[in-house]
Amino acid sequence: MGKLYDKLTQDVHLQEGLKACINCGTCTAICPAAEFYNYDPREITNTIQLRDDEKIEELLKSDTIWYCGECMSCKTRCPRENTPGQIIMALRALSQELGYFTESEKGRQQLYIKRTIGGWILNTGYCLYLEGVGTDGHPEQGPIWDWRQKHWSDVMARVGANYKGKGTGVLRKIPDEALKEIRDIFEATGANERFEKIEKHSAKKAKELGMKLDDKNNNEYIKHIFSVNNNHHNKK
Amino acid sequence: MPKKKIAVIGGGIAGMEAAGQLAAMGLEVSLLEKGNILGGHVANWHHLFPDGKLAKEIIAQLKSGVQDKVDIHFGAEVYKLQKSNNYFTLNLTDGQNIEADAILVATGFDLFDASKKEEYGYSIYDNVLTSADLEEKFNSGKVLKTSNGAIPHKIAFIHCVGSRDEKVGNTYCSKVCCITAVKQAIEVKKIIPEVEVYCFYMDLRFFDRYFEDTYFEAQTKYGIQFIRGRLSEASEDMNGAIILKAEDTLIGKPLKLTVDMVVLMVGKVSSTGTQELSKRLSIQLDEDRFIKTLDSHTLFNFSNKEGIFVAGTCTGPKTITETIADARSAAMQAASYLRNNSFSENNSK
Amino acid sequence: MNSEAKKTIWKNYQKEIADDNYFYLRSCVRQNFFPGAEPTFLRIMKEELQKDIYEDPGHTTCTGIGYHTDIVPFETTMTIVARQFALMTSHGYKNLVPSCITSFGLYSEVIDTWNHHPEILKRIRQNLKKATGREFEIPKNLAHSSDIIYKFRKEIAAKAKYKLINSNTGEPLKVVEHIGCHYSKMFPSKGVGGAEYPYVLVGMIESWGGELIDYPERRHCCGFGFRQYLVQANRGFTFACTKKKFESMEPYKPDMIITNCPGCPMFLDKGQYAISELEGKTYGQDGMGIPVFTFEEVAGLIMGYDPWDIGLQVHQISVEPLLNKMGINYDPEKKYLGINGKYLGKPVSPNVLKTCC
Amino acid sequence: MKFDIFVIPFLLGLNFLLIYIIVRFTKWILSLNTEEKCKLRKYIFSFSLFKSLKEINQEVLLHRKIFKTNPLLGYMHMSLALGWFLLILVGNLQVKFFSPDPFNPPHYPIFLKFFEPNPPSYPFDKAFNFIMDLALLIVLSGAFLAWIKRFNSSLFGMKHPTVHSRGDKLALTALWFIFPLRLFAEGLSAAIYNNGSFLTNTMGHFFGSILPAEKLIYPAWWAYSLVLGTFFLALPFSRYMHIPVEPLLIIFRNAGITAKRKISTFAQIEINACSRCGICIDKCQLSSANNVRNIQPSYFLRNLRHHINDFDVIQNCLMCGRCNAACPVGIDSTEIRLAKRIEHNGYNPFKYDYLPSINPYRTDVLYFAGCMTHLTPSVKKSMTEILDMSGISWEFLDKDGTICCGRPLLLAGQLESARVLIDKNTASIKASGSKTLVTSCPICYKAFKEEYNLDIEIMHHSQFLLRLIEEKKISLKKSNRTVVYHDPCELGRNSGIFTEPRQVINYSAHLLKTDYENEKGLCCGGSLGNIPITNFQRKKIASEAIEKMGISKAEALITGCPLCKKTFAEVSDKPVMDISQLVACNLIKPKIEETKKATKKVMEDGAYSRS
Amino acid sequence: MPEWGYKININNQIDLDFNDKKYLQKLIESEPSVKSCFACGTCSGVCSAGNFTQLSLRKIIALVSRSEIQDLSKELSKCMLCGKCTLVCPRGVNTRNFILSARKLLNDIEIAK
Repeated sequence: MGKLYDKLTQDVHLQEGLKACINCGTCTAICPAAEFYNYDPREITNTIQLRDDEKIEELLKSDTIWYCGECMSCKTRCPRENTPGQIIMALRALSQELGYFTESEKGRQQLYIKRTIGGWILNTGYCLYLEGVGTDGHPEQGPIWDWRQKHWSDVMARVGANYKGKGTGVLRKIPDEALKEIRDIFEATGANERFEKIEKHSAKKAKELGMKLDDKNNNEYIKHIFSVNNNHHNKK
Repeated sequence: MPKKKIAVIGGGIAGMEAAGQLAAMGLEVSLLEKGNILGGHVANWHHLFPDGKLAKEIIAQLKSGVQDKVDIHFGAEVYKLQKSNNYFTLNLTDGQNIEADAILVATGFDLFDASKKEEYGYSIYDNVLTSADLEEKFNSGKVLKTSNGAIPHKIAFIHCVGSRDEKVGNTYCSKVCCITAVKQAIEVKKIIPEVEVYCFYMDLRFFDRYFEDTYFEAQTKYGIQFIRGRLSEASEDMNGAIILKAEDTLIGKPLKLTVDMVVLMVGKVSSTGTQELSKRLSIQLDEDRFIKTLDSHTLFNFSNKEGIFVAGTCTGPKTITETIADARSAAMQAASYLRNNSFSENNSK
Repeated sequence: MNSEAKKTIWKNYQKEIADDNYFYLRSCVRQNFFPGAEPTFLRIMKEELQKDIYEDPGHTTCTGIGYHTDIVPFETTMTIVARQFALMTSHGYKNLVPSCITSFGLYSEVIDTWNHHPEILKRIRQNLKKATGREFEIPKNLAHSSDIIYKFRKEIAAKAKYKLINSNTGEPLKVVEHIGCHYSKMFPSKGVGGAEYPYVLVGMIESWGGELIDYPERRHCCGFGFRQYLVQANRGFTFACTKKKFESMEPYKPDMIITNCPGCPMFLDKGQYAISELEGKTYGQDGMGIPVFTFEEVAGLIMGYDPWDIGLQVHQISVEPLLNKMGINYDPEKKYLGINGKYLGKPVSPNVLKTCC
Repeated sequence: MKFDIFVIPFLLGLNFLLIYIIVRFTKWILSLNTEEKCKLRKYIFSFSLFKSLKEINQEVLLHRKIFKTNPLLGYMHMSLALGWFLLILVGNLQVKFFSPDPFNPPHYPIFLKFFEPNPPSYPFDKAFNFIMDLALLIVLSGAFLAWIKRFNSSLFGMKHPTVHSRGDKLALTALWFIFPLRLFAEGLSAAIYNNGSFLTNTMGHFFGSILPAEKLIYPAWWAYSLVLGTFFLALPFSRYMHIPVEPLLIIFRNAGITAKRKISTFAQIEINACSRCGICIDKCQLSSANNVRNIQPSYFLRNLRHHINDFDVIQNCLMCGRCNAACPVGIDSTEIRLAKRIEHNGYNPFKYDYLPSINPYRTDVLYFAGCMTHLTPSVKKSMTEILDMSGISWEFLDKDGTICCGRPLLLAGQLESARVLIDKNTASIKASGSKTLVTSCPICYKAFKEEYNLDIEIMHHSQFLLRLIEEKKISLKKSNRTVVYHDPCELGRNSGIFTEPRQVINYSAHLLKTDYENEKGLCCGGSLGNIPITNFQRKKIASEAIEKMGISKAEALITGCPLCKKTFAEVSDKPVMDISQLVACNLIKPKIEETKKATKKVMEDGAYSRS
Repeated sequence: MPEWGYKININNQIDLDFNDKKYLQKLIESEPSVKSCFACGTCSGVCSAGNFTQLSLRKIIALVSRSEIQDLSKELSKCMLCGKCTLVCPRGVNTRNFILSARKLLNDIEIAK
């Protein structure tokens, strides 16, 4: 019984996600992350169940907790109604809370996600807002995406979207009062606080690594966390 | 003094044994079986663990105990019970009424309906069987073949199907599946020596005498592979082979295996018969839907209702040996009760 | 495989779906990647089925992607969800219809959490009140937009101009369905047909004349995995998943893939391109891909809507071969036109993957 | 005239043999490395050479060692060797006496009775004839015994004699017939010319009375020459090669040449020096307890001599050294086995880079429990208790886990890998700056002694306990418990420590004698030397040993090896104790508060924690 | 064409359909007792090397019996062959001979490469 474990138990995700694991492995068996990363949700669940703070801290600072894709396939199969995917959410929350996420390559990526997804949510009311997001960072979007980016509004109009328009419709402009409500909620319910933590700890880590980091997204640190891969994450 | 009467409900091995014993103790016994044969599930089994004895031999043995000594009613289901001062009247569906000073319930278990584990594809994938289906094949005496008539090269046995699983509402262990799996695996190996056999288990529970030896033999003599991981998903490929996904928890990696045949070791659940009867006799069930006994150490043959005794798997999963022993002790308890032995009163208080 | 037995399972998972008066919530992903899909859905709902389906300009993202990339706390997400509910309530609606599977799963999860923890529900009500002054009711009926189409699949079939049938041979088209993980894996009872053999798309395929293809990796995730795709360094995971699915379905030679999640069709579509570029492998006929559709697009197609009106030109995998198979008459020339016939020019063709025209 | 055609077979054989031996020996001598060569040179020109000659006389002619273990067998070997030697020696002398010319062909003395049937009388002729007959009688008695032994070896106390190859059988048969034929030929000659002494005459007249002597005599000489020739021809390819090689072996050995870790020239000589007498087979517990009879030196060395690399034979040996102790030729076959294992298993060494460098506190006495001791906490516990009680400054080197001493790897042939561990341990031992290293495990002890070069005192705990007792650091009360002591192979036979443990025991209990003391000590079966041996076979060896040692008379079995203790404990119905346990439970404890102090330190060391 | 910056991940899964069982067969021939391992982990618990590094014979045996021999030689090279595991194995598996045979086999495979 340890402090970190107690912190975890306060998270509703853990309460919902961890009943009692019998180490049967049904979760790992169908876990996409277990297939393509050195990852074993059963082991993680068991580690938490053992309440070993040392191991938990190790986890919070490791790449391991960032492999999960949160597809929640594990929930379907568990004979004990655990959800490793939710346990992971609790771990990730705590890792960001304590700033441990910057200790691992995969964890550091949170800053990039916060800046993109987080930024879009607060500024546009959509969690994706892709005009101008080209194939340079997303080659797999392919030639068709280049074509769309080139003719973004035209294509939108052609297929009946109301791009940046008033009223309803696809990718309409979301009214400012709505956006204000969103921001107020973020402020009131701890999202902004988490955002600040992610920024603060990342800045610290960037300094530590001697990398430039500013509030733009084309700086050294952001590029680094976006692309670096030590290739120790899965079988060679 | 007139002969005391007792009605034994259920013609499985527990019912037969109890009825036989009671008759031998000089009581007037009527044995009620809703079907038209005696022997219950054991009648469908071929060889039995741990010594490979033929099931029919056991049934024959038990039959000799009841034949012409007990009044056997086939197709008889109880739909109503009346009790007037320690005297029961059972109304049967076939119109008859049975009168008795005591009742012994031996309504047994049902096999878990494997199609409830949807991800295992029972009844959907042709080459997914249950342990019972496999026994049926053994009994048929035909060669073991896949749905498309080929001799299987790889067979997987899946333990704990419908046992230890909250998703299907059975949190208990069915006790006999581990050893049955190993028994059947060995039998399959004997029929098709070159077949690869895999057992997927969570824990191996070889609690009883000779069980562990059977397991050891399966490993060393028959080269049966044991993989510690619960089957997560089965899917069918184009040729009707079954692709299994489990974790090899001893290694900590997901594992994929394609087999020609899957055998699901279906667990034991409280039989519908037991549950219906419990309503009609207003005897209490426990959370696991098996009949609640007065206590699990000494009074395991007593229902909460005086004069109604319980035996066999209607009070939870048991091996054949345990069932027979349980039936004997139930018969003894019932007999001493009928001799106005105050034993039951004192203890049921 | 015995499909009759599947039907018995489907029977156990018949969820209730409201038959009118829906409050519609859009999907960020769908709007960005398949901008033609939601208009098509609404057109069918309103024009073909004469249903009352309402959209509030003030509704926003559910923060689902933020939530599942763990940058947005559950507390915040629940409150944002509560706000969406509040909008519904304020317009007097009770039946919620999200277009996004992540949202659908999220709403189910939030409601489930509130059922388990009334104290959380209470707190969220306070949060929302404090932050926005709004109040809300929990939806009486929650159905994904694919559930609605499923409910009216027969009506649609009745009005349909085309069928999922090879017009040359008369054979039914071989259709693969892909269900978004968050549709029923978390709460099997919330999805039509449950988690193992979901029926929501199968129902459409059957009643629109297609033949279902079940393949071993049917249940596998498309590979999005939220943070796994969003960050370049992790995308090896994403397309490993996609590849696994295609390798598994390839032998069955499917004609098309139909999906109910907004993200999956993008990954199955672009994924085929990515795999072709990274490993030189393609899965469709003569070097082309297997076309991937959202359920709205398929519904629109069989209703006889113009392929380019419903936005099939934004797919990386060319849809023309399938349109031809189905005998749909369309004008290939119009594919790359903007509004009032303005020609926008052609996209570059990929190095490996064949595209048509 | 001093020639007849029938001597040709003999001459052929003899010359071939001589040439073969000369060539072989020169080859061997040349193949020595420079260091060995100069050793040999120094030795040959030193007085100690006479020691070798004495030994050759004792072992090669008199077969002292065999006599000691088995008089009858000893006599058999001696009679053959000595008798034949005398025949040759005296025969030549005799010739010198009556034939004036200085050079006689080699066959002349052998067939003297053919060439000189009735010689003119010469000095001591009667005496010579008598001695020659006596020698012949001696050899014949040996040959006679050899016949009997072939047909019933158990009369010679040999349960399982070597099963011989064809070559050996041929040579053997030849050998059998040599002397009877000599007797026959000389007898007939005596029958005709009456030129024999007590044996040849009497036998001769008997032959003459039943056989046509004139007709038979010439063929008899032919036969005699033929078998001699055959034997000489067969000798180099048969076990009898040991006759010429053994003297060489003795000289080499005494010159300080060894077979350490490789199949060197010396090893080759040893291989050729094995007479396959089979004494090793009965000594081997794999044979007595498990009926394994294809791996003993007799067969193992034969394989090597015929260049057969049967790896199972090489691996399947307890390395207990009982065969070496019993070998009349003193061959160290375990060393040769080890060399073969290294040949087979000594591939690229492992790094063990995960091992930490342990830096113990500086202390006088460093205690190294060893892997096996960690499996027998009672030993560990007793030692910590005693050492604390003794008040000396000591440190527990491997308290938190042992870096293996390396001997198990060595025994498996992974020499280079063993070196890595050896260096690791050497470093931390040196770091402690201690003067004495004490270990509870004989395996480690042997390793420290032979594989490490630590310039400090290395002791097995039994030795150190004795010192503590004699220096009055600890005092024991003598209990009247009767015990039996088992010599662990690695400690006793293989490291020569026999007395100290017994002395320690005598301080605290009554020691009963067994038939298997010291050199004769039995292996417990737990040996790390045997890799393929099954658990079942180990148990059988252990039970057999327990039975042979006659534990039943005693109250406990005492040993000095945690591995032996553990192995015996599984099969013994009497308690099995390590010597340190015996000491610990007979310690006279100082006053309470001191005890408290001591135990407190132990507690702090956490010595009990893993017990 | 922009740099993609990643390759498609390889599958970590143990693929029993794909794995070559001949090595397993060889090892079983050289030490049959390994078949009776029931993965109790006593060996791993007592392991001298296990004191200092991640080494689990139990897991190694599991890997071998699934024919997962890649980077197994690295694992096996950690063993000091002290033999404690042999002494404690409740199923009497001759662990030392197993390890030695496995090392030999893998060494031969590497040489073959």
